[in-house]
Amino acid sequence: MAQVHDHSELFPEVMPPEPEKATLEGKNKFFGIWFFLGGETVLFASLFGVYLALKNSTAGGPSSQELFGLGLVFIMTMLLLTSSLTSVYAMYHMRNNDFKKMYLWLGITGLLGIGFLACEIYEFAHYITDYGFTFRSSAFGSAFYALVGFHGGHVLFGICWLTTLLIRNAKRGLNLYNAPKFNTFSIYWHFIDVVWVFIFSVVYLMGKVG
Amino acid sequence: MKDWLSKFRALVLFGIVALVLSACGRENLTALDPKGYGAEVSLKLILLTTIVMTSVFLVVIILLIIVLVRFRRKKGEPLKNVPQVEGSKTLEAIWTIIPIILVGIMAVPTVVATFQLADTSDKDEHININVTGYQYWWHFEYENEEIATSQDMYIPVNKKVYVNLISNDVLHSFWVPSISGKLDVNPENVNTMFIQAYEEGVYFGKCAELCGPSHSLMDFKVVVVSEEEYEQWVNDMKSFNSQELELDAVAAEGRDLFEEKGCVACHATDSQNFVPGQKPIGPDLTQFADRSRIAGILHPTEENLYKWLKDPESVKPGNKMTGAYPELSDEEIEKISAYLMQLSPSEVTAASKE
Amino acid sequence: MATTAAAKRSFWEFIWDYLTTVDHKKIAHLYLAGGGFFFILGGIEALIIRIQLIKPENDFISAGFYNEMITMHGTTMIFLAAMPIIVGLMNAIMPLQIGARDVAFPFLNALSFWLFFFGGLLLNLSFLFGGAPDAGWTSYASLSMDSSGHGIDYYIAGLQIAGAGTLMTGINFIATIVTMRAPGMTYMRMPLFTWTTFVTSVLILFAFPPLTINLFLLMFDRMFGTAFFNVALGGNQVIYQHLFWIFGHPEVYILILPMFGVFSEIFATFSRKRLFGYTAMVFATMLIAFLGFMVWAHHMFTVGLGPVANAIFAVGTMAIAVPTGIKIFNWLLTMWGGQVTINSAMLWALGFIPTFTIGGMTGVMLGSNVADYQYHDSYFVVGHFHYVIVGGSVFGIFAALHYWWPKMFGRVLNETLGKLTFWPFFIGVHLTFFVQHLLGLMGMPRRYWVFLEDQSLDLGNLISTIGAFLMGVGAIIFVINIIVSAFGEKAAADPWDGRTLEWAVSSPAPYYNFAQLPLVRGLDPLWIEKMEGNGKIPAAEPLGDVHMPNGSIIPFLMSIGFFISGFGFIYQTDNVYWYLALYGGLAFSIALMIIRSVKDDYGYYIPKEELEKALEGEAK
Amino acid sequence: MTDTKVNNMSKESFRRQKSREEMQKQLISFGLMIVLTLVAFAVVAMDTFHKGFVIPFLFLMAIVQAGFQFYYFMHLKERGTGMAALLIYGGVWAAFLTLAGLIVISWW
Ligand code: HEA
Ligand code: HEA
Ligand code: HEC
Ligand code: CUA
Ligand SMILES: [Cu+2]
Repeated sequence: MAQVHDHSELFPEVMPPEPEKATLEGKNKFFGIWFFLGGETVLFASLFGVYLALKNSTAGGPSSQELFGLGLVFIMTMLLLTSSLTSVYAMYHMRNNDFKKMYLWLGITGLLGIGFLACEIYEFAHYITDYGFTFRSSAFGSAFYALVGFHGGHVLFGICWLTTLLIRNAKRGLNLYNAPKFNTFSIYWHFIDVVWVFIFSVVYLMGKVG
Repeated sequence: MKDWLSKFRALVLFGIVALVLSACGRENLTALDPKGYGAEVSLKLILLTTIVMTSVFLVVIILLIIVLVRFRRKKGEPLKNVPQVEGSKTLEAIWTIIPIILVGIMAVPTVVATFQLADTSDKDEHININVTGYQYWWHFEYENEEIATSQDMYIPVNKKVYVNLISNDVLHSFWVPSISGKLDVNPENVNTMFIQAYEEGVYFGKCAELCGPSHSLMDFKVVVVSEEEYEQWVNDMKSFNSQELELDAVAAEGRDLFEEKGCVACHATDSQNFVPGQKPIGPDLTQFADRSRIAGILHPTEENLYKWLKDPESVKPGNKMTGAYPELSDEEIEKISAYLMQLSPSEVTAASKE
Repeated sequence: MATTAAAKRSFWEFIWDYLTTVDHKKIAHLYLAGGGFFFILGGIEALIIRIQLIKPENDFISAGFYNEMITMHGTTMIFLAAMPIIVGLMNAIMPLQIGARDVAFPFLNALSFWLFFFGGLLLNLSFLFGGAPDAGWTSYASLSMDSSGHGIDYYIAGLQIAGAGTLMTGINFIATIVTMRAPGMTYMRMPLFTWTTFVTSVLILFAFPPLTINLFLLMFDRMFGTAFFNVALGGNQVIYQHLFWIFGHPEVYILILPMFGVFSEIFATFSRKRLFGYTAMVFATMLIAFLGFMVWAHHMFTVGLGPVANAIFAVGTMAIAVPTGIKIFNWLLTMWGGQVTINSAMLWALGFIPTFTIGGMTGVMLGSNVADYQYHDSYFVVGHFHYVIVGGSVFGIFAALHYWWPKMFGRVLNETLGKLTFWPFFIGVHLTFFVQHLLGLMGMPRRYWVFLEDQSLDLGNLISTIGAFLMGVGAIIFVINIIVSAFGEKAAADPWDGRTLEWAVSSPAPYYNFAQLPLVRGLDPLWIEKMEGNGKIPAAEPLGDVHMPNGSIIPFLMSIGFFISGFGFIYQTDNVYWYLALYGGLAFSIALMIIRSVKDDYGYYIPKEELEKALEGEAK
Repeated sequence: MTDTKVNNMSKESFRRQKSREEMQKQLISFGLMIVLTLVAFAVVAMDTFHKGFVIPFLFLMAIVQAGFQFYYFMHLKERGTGMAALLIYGGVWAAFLTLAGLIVISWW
C-alpha cells in the first residue's frame, strides 16, 4: 500500500500489471464500485419483487403475453451481451498498456449501448401507441416501466459516463490516475448487463410463458 | 443529594406499584382481563414471555450489582493493572445455550397458538359479519341476514363469529382488546378472523392503524348479547321500516327534512332497501337511537347530537360528513334529532347491556 | 496545528473552512452539530406530544398538527438526529482507530454530509410551507396516498436526498476499513467500534436501497399517477409495508450496533481490562446483522400474512436475543475482575445495561406474534422501542460524547455536570416509557391524538409526561456542560488511560492524523505498548511527505442543487414552472459532478519538515 | 542492471501470455453465454414445455450467466477481491430475501 509521493509517479514509463489497482485511490475505486453494486443488487431486487408481485394486476389492460414480442428483445440482448465482451477487450488492452485499442473497444461498447437504448425507446413507444399501455394503465404497467425503465436509465447513465471519460482522456494516454476510472466504468457496465440477463429472463421470457 | 435521590426512587417505585395494583385498566377495554377467546390465548403468551424475560432480566441485574459492588474502584484508590482475560469458552457456551433453550420455551407455544387462531376451516358454519372500515367509522354487514348496521356490532355470547375485514379507503385495524387481538383492515384484500366472547356486555373497539386526523376517534363497540336476544335483534332489524313509524309532528317533519337535506343520500334508516355487498357512504342509522355512542365517541344525548349535526368537524376533524350537507338551523336540527331518536327497532340495545 | 497557522482567523474564514472541508474530523463536527440541532428539535416535538397527552381529550394542539408532530418526531429523531450523530462519531473515530489518515473518499464524505443536511432542511421547511408530513414516520402507502397537501412530498424528497448521503457514507466506510487499515491492523485486531462501524455500513448498504425504491414508488404514485399502491388499478399497499420494513428493521440495528461498539470500548477502558470474548463479540455483531435482515415481517404480524409466515418470522425474531445476550454477558464479564472507574461516560454505559435489557425483553415479547396481536400499534410498542432506542442509542450517544469529547474537541467535559445530566435523564426515561407498556395493554393504541375520558388511561399518561420533562432537564444540563467545558482546561492526548489507537495522537488529532502510519502489534495496540513497549506506538514507515486531499466547495453546491430540485419535484404538480426548479437544480448538480470528474485533483503534500516541527512541538 | 531488465521483460511477456490465455477463456465464456441465451429464448419460443419446468429453467440460465459475468468478465476471481465478492454475495442474499418477501404476498 505504498503511498504515492509525487504526482509524476502517476505517469510511469512502464505500467504495472494491474494499473487499475496500483494506487490506493485505484484500489479504493475498485472496492467502492463493487460495494456500490452490492447495494444496486438490492435496489434492482426490490424492483423485481414489485414487478413479480404486480405482474398479473393488469386491471383489464393488456397482459404480458399480449404485449411482449421476443424478436426485439433478442436483438437487445445480443447488443448488450456483445457490449459486455467489447468492454472486456478494452480492459484487456488497458492491462497491456495499449491506449488506442482500449479506446476503440470502449467506443464500440458505447455504440452498442446506444443501439440497445434505441431499441428500448422504440419498444416503449410501440407499447404506448399501439396498445395504449402506459405506466398509468395498471399496476402491471407501472411495475413494468419502473423496472425496465430503471435499467434503461442505468444504461443511459453509463453511456454519458463513458462519453465524458472518453472525451476527457482522449489526449492523455493511459496513466495510473485514469486507469482506475476506465476499470470502474467497465465493472459498472458488466453489472448493467447482468441485470439485463435477469430482465429478459424474468420479465420477457417468463412473461411470455405466463 | 444521595438522600433526595433515594427518596425520589422510592416514590417512583411506589407510583408504579400503585399503578399496577390500581387495576389493569378499564374493564371491557383492557387486554389484561380477557373476555374472549383470542384475548385469552394472547394473554397466556404475554404471561409466559413476561415470566421468562423477567427472570432473564433478574439474572442480568443481579450480575450487574455484584460486579459494581465487588469491582468498583473506591474513591482515592490508585489505578492498578488487572489480569487481561481473553474470554472463557465454557461461560460463553453457557450463555449461548441457555438463551436458546429459553427461546425454544417461548417459541413452541407461540407457533402452536398461531395455527390455532388461524384455523378458519369452519367459517361457513358460523355467523359471518362483513366489516368495512371507513375514515372514521365502521360498517357491519351480516352475511345471509339482509341487515347491516354501523358503529355497534351485535354478536351472541359464546358463539364463534367470523369477521371479514376490508377497508373502503386507507388502512385501519380492528381491535377489541378484551375479546381478541387485532387484525388489519386492508384496502385490497379481505382479512378473516374469528372472535368469541365469553360474557355479555359492551366491549370497546379501537382503530389501531393510523388513518388520518380522527384516527384516535374511530371507536366502535361490540355488543355481546344472549343467543335469544341476538335472534330477536336480527328479526327486529329486518322488519324495521322507518317510513311506517308512528311519529309525532316534530319527528315527522324531521323525517321529511332528512330527505330534503339530502341525508338519505348517505344514510340508510332501515333494512328495506338493503343490497348485499353494497357499500354505503355514511353510517347506517337504522338503529341510531339504540347506539351506545354517537359517531362512535359521544354519549347519546340531545346536546351531543346537536353538536354533531351543527358542526361535525369540531367533534371529528377530517370526517367525511363535514360540508356534505346544507347548513342546518337550530330548529331543523331539533326536528331531525327528534326523528333520529325514534330510530329504535329493537328492545335489545347497547344500553341494556352496559 | 497550534504551531503552524496562527490561531486568529476571521469568522468568514472559519465558515468557509467548514463549507469546503473534506477532513473526516471536521465533517464529524458538522454531523454532530447538525444531528444535535435536530435532536433538540425532535425532543421539542416529543415534549409537545407529551403535553397534548397530559390529560384526556386535551386540545393543546389540533388533530392534524398532532399527526404532523409524531411523524416529524419519529422521522427527525431517526433519520436526522440519531443516525447523523452516529455517523459523526464514526467519522471522528473510526479512521483514527485503524490508523488511517482519512476515509477512502473524502470528497464523497463531505457530499454525504451536505446531502443529509439539505435533505433534513428540506423536510423541516414543510412546516413553513403549508404543512408537514402527517402519515407517521412509516408513511404507509394507503394513508400517505390519501394525505392532501404537500407534506408527504416533502417527506419523500427530504428522505431521498438524505438517504443518498447515508448510502454513500456506508460505501465510504466499508472501503476505508477494507483498504486503509494501518500495517499490522488485521481484521481481528480492529477495535469493536470499528467492527460495528463496518457491519453497520454493510447494513446501510443493503437496507437503504429498498427504502429508496419505496420512496420512488410512492413519489410516482403521488406525483405522476402510477398505480403501484392504487387498489383500483390492481396496486397493492402491502408491498409498501414489506419494502419499508425490509429497510426498517435493519435500520434499528443501524441505530444500535455502533453503540454496542461504543459500550465495548468504554467497558474495556474503564475496567482496565481487555474486552471479554472479543471474538464472540465480533461474530455476535455479524450474526445480529445477518438475522436482522430476516425478521422484518414482525412489524406486520397483523397484516394477515398467514400463519406460516407469522410463525417463521416470530421464531426468527426471538433468535436475535441469543447473540444480543452474548454481548450483554460479555460486557458484564469484562467488568468482572477489573477495576471499574465510574465517571460520566461509564454511568451512561452502566445505565444502558438494565434499560436496554428491558427493551430487549419487551422486544422478544413482541416477537411472539400471538401476543403481538394485542401489542401491535399500541403504546406497548412505543414503550419497547423507546427503551431500546433511548436506552441503547441515545445512552450510547451520550456515553460516546463524554468518552470521545476530548479527542474530538480537545476539552474534557465537566464530571459533575455529566453526572447531573445522567440522573434526571435516566429517571425520566423509565418514568416516561415504563408506564407506556401498561397503557398499551390497557387498550391505548399509539398515534392517538387524544385518549377519551373514563378509560383509566389518565394516570399513566400523566406520569409519562412528567418523565419526558425530566429528560428535557437532563438534555439542557448537557448543553450547559458543553458551554462550560469549552472554557475548561485542554485535554491530554490520553485522558482515560486508553487502549486503542485514537488515544495515541494528540487531542484533538492533528489534521493529518498520523505523521507516520502506526505499526500495530495486536489487539488494543496502545495498551500493548504501555505494557510491553515504551508507551508509544512504533511507526510503520519513515517520516516523509504526507499526501492530503484538497478541500472543495462542490459538495456543498451540489447539495444545494439537489435541494432546489427537491422543491421542483414537490411543487411541479401545482404549476409547470416548477419544472424549471426541478431540472435547473438537477442540471446544476450534474454540471458540478462533471466538473468534479473532469478536473484533475491530485491533492497536495505536507512537507516532511512541517511534520518534524509539529512532532517536536508535541514532544515538548 | 541489464539483468534485471531482461528479467523484467520476460516477466512482462509471461504476464502477456497469461492475459492472452485469460482473454481466450473470456471468449469461451462469452460463447457460452450466447448459447445459454439462445437456449432460454428457444425454450420459450418453442412453447412445448410445461410452465413448471420453464420458469425454474430460465432462472437457472440467468444465474449461470450472471456467474460468468462476475467471475470472467468482472475479474472477481482475481486475488484480493475477497471483500468485493463477499459484499456482492451479501447483496445477493439481501436481494433474495427481498424477492421472497414480495413474491409470497401474492401466494399467501
Ligand atoms: C434501537 C432500536 C431497536 C432495537 C435494538 C430493537 C430490538 C428488538 N426489537 Fe424492536 N423496534 C424498534 C427498535 C428497536 N428494536 C422500533 C423503532 C420499533 C417500532 C417501529 C414502528 O412501528 O414505528 C420496533 C418494533 C418491534 C416489533 C414490532 C412491534 C409491532 O409493531 O407490533 C417487534 C416484534 O417482534 C420488535 C422486536 C424486537 C426484538 C426481538 C429485538 C431484539 O433485538 C432485542 C434483543 C435483546 C435482548 C433480548 C436483551 C438482551 C438479551 C439477553 C439478556 C439474553 C437472554 C435473552 C433471552 C433468553 C431471550 N421490535
Ligand atoms: C431516535 C429515536 C427517538 C428518540 C430519541 C425519541 C425520544 C422521545 N420520544 Fe419518541 N418516537 C420515535 C423515535 C424516538 N423518540 C419514533 C420513531 C416514534 C414513532 C413515530 C410514529 O408513530 O410515526 C416515536 C413516537 C413517540 C411517541 C408516541 C406518539 C404516538 O404514537 O402518538 C411518544 C409519546 O410519548 C414519544 C415520546 C418521546 C420522548 C418523550 C422522547 C424523549 O426521549 C426526548 C428527550 C429529548 C428532549 C426532551 C429534548 C431536550 C431539549 C430541550 C428540552 C430543548 C433545550 C433547548 C436548548 C438548550 C436550546 N415518541
Ligand atoms: C357525504 C355524505 C353524508 C351526508 C350528506 C350526511 N352525512 Fe351524516 N355522516 C356521514 C359520515 C361519513 C358519517 C360518519 C362520520 C364519522 O364518524 O367519521 C356520518 C355520521 C352521521 C351521524 C352519526 C352516526 C352514528 O352512527 O353515530 C349522524 C347522526 C348523521 N351523520 C346524521 C346526518 C344528517 C342528519 C344529515 C343530513 C342533514 C347527514 N348526516 C348528512 C356522511 C354524510
Ligand atoms: Cu381507522 Cu385509525
Ligand atoms: Cu423490527
